[in-house]
Amino acid sequence: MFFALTDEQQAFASTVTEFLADRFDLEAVRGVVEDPDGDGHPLTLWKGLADQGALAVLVPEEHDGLGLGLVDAQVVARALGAGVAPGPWLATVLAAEALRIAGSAEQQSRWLPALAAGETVGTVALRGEGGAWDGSGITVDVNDGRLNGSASPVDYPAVAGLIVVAATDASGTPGLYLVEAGASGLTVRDQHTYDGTARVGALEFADTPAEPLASGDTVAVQALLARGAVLNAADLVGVAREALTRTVAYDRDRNQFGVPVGSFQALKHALADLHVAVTMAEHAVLFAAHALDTDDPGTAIAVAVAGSKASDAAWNATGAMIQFFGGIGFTWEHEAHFFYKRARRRAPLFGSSAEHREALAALTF
Amino acid sequence: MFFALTDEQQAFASTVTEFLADRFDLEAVRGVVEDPDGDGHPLTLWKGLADQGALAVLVPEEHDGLGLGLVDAQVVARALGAGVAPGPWLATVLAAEALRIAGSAEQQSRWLPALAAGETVGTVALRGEGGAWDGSGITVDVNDGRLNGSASPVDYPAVAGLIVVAATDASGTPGLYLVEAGASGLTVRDQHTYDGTARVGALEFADTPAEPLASGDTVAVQALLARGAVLNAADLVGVAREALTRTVAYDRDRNQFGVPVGSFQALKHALADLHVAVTMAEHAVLFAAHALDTDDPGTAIAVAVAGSKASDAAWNATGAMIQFFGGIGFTWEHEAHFFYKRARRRAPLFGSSAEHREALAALTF
Amino acid sequence: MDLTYTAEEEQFRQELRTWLAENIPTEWTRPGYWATLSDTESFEKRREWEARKTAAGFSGIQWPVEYGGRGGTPGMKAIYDEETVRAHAPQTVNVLGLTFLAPTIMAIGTEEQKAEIIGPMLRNEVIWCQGFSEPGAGSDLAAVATRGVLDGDEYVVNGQKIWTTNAMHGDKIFTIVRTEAGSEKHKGLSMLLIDMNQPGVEARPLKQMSGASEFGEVFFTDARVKATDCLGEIGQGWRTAMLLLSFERGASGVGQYTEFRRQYDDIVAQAKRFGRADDPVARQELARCLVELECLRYHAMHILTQVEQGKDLGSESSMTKLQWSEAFQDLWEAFEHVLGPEATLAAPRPDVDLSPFHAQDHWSRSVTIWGGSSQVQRNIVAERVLGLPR
Amino acid sequence: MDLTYTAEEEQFRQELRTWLAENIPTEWTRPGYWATLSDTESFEKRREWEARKTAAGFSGIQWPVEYGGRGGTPGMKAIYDEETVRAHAPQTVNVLGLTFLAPTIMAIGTEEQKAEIIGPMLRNEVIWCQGFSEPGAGSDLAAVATRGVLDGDEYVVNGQKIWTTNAMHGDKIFTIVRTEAGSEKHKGLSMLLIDMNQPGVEARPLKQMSGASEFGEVFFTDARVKATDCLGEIGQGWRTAMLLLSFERGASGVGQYTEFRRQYDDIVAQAKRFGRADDPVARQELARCLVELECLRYHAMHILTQVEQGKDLGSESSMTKLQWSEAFQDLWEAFEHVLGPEATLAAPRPDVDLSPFHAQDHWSRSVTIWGGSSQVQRNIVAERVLGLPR
Repeated sequence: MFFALTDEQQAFASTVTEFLADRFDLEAVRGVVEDPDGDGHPLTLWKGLADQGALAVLVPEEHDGLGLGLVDAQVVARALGAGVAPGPWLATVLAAEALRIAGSAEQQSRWLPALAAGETVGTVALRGEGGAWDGSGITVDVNDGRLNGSASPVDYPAVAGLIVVAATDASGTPGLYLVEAGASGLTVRDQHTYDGTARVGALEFADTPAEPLASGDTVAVQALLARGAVLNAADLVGVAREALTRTVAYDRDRNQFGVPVGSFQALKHALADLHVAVTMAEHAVLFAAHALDTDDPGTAIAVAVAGSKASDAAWNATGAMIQFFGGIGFTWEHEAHFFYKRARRRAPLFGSSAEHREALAALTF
Repeated sequence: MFFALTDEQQAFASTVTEFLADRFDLEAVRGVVEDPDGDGHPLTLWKGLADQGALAVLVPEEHDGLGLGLVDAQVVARALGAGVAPGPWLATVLAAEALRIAGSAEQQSRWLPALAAGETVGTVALRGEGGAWDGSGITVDVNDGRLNGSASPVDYPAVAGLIVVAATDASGTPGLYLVEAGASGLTVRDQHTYDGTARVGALEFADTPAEPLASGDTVAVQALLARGAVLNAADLVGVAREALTRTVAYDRDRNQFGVPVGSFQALKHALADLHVAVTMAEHAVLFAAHALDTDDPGTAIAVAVAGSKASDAAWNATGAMIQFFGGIGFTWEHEAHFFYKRARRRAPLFGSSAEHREALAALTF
Repeated sequence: MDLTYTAEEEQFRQELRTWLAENIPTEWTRPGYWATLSDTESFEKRREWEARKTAAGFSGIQWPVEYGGRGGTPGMKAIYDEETVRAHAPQTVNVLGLTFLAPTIMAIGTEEQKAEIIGPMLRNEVIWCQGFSEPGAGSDLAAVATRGVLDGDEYVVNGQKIWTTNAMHGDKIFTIVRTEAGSEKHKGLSMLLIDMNQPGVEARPLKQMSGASEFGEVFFTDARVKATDCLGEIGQGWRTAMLLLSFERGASGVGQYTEFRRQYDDIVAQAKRFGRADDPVARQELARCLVELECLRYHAMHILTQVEQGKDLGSESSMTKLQWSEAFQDLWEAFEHVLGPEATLAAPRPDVDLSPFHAQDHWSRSVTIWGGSSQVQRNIVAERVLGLPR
Repeated sequence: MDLTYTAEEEQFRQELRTWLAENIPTEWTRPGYWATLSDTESFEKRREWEARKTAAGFSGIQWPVEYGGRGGTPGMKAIYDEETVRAHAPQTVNVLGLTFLAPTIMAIGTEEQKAEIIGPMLRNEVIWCQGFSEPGAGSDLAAVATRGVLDGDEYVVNGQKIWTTNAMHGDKIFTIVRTEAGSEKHKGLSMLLIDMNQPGVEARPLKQMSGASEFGEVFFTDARVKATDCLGEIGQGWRTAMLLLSFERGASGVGQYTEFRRQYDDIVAQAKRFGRADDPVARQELARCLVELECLRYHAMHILTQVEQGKDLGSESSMTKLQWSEAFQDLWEAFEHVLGPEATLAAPRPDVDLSPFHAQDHWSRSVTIWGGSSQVQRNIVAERVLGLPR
């Protein structure tokens, strides 16, 4: 029984965390947040992540990747969440996962090395406006290799060279298709998220040419959604842990009424409950990542538990962060709102907490 | 603007409360709780309530009643809840309300004076097993003046001389019917509620003769359900307030770690939140009762708000009572479980908190 | 129970409603209208509006006529709150002065203060700020460090205030200052009425997480104020502050309910627009908010009854604050939960602008902090209402 | 990550599973079976079962062989916990002795104590109770008032203990007693091992809100105990108690999960039976419980890993307690919410008996109180794990 990160995985986590602290700290994040019309994709950060193998982590070794698993990938996602780092890391990793899972050898050779090296930014478009994250919410149709319809929200569409699109064919079966940036009939519209650490847009397809992924069938769509849910949950867990740690540190020192705020029992109990919740969410993400890596029969339950628990934990920890910083945490100059807004934007992605719970009921009733 | 009880209403409340304290205190309640095979209908209590007009409150003066409104009736219900008093008060009052709302002059003359005087115990059977409390959950059919089907749970069926039954006719329209105790084909089965302050059973009808209430149509069914919801909410509010008051009093005095338990901030904040919630529930019950009395256009919203808020407040206050009495509140010898079990039994009656919320969405969406 | 207003009060409602219908530009009723204006434009429009309203006799509803008020009843004030929200009238720019300072001056001000301060405030000729919180004194007001040193017949004031509403537009500020050197906690404080239009006073906007700046910071650097420009006695600032805060009567609950209920309806409309209104879980969450908003409305009627009967509300205002602030924040949590990913986008569709929703959403995080945090209010309810030991 | 057990551990699972299949009567697997027995019948059956299990080598899984244990790994203990729950084996009657007293004796007991106490406990020949809580010392153990006065080579003990599991069946009781007259708080306490079968000790059942009596009260009236029947040194009872409580390792989480997950399935089955399983709100509430139960399972694997690596769990057990007790209580809240009126009836239908559900339901209220209330656990997490100031 070894339910923990290996020494190598811990070292990987430290590397990414230290890189962010040294080269892309909260001041750098602020630069991206305060430039909402910029592309939100700082190249120093991107190149650094590529250098560390953070983009290659899941790519097979024969395509210049590290050939590691989701347990390793969630290490990166947590570090990026803790650092509220901007950029299309998750989008690119998921595009590569789509190719790894469902692409032909030729498709993989063409795209995976570039994605692993950070030379190409990828993204995924798996859902339409107001839709569910289970394949039923797709609003793109495919006919004769042409896509029509729309997808929203899509991470970083403006900088993506490759877009993996979920589309429904004439028989109603969802599948995965590749669209290249600049394809005809493809329109990208900025949707202006309030989370300044991301850039999000809607895609419109009008007879846009697309290449099917070799085995991009329903199973592949579900597999991609599950991986998105777990890595997004890992980001949220990183956000939650860092928000909690900063709040605890602040309240340990800040005095009101002649004593540290953190000595008030009501705060202590709220923070204790959050610590338990965040710890459980960390466990859940780790387990779900491992379940996907090992094709555990309980994977679907594990993914839903992780998705639900992580988004609730991040939601609550970042709300508490603002409340328990007491005033200062509500200012623009303070970093609390980076964490708060990131948590709220990401919480519903790849399935809200409630959607995951409904999935759990369906799986266990 | 006068959102409060009148002096007369306050005096009425005091009378009932003092009567319970003097003549039917918690030791008397314990006697009923510890005799689960008894009928749960102590006559000293019943006669005392009748003497005070507590059974006559809503009955028109021409039928020997007090001719008052639901604001007055909720005064009684709250006092009975606060005293965790057993007996078929609510059941009898609702049976009388059915007659007042929908009975013919003859039906009213025959039954209302006896119900108002406590000579006849009444009850209502408005829902079948697992059903909703909106008329759709009725599982009794009526054909040619004969009832078939079942109703559950029904308060105090074993001591009721008159049962008002909601049944659906061949056209699918719900209506109200009178069944007398001992009618042919009527079977009463004790369902053994864990709330020792009540007796509850299921009714089976097999070609049971029944007399329709003159205008016992769908509107009357809804009106009766609304009155049940508000008076049940009033009982719950009484339970909640008393549970909170007793908990506060105990924690003010009880020492642990050398200080009163009530000086710990985590407890203080939990009790403060409960105080706000119970106060709001009291407001909501008062408003809903008044809305029904005055036929306010917002009555449906008011009833649902009161039903939802009161059952949540009672649920939470009685759970907290056990936790914050710390051990002793978990014993049989202590009274906390009277409040706790009564709150949980009554919370879902006439619509659970969630059912009331769904009704609110339907009313405001 | 009698939830009606008097005939006189209803007559007032009709007059006010008619006047509002004739005087509120249609564009003001457009969601997010005020956010399209610059801060200065918004301020000037609101100041002008306030002057017109005062001229028409619809300001100071409950104030005595001698102070330029209407001499109305608490019921009229509730009607005023309700109707102005309903008509989309903007909130007054002089809110803190009118709500807190004016009644305190009427109660304990000198005759000069009454004559000089109240009229211009009512007509919005002088905008008043409140200078209570400091970076090191948020929930704990007694930790005030801004100090005033007597120099002849003036105090020289140095220090910093924060969370000052309308700081950039203020003309004067009522300020808690430590005027007794070396004094501690509640002692040695004074409530000084300081002119902000002097070199020693600098106001800076405080940008919030929403990007807006409802609040500001005020810096005093050898600012000067006459020793007679003190409300209450010198050294009795804590007592003055407590009296002043007691005018937070919670009687504006009727107006708050009207505003929040409209926001609920707006959120429901968005839920419908994005196909989320049939989701049973979303319906539960929104209905849960409605329950609390309706309770706020009942509570407002209860408070109004207490006020009409001349009863002392005491610590009940802590309950009012908890109810409205938590309900309001929960409503915006529900907005996010119900709309899902679309909630986080300013332009989920080309034809939809959710920026005004985001502004409310982010603002909702502040209301459980300022004006006594929820934690402070729970302490008050537990200790002063329930009598639990300190 | 490697969530598998070793081949040796899996071999143990097979052996145990086979033995359990052959030795558990079918009737034991019927829901509510144990509630149909009288307290004495239940106790005798469980004592007999325990003796058989010990004889077959399935007791003291992790204990050294020299103490009659199996000398197994933490993984085997987890497997034991899981398989016994799965097979509907009853909980041991000697739970407090085996969990807490035995490892403490192995750690600091005298050779005589090791020889005399451990074997008979393992074979259930001697049933041990725990005497910690008192009416005036619940969460605050240091407030113990039971006193022991030295008389020759014996202590004469007077006082009262409460919340004693199996009080009516106990042979001996490990008890915190104030042996130093006039001492206060943590000082002057001793852990005395008192024979319950003597005139000076009276046990009374303590009826709970469920009607059952898992707990009892123990009264000492001039009870006598040899001064050498003290665990740890005289006067060092607090230290002994803290060591003893540290053996609450949380490693039984795997078994707890197995049990609670079965309860979840049972509740789901009832929800289906009463037509409530398609209700989206009910589904949300039950699934919310499942999330916490699954997290408990992951947490158990994390704890097991820590134990296998020989790491000090320290205050982590407070987190474990919070997670399992709150999740368990929430599960039974969900039972009530989901089943609605039917949840409150022992016989909603003639063919349905919900009494066993009510027993669990009401029992669930106690788990956040005993063994350190949730409030105490949150203090510990806040202060010792997060480092927040006292």
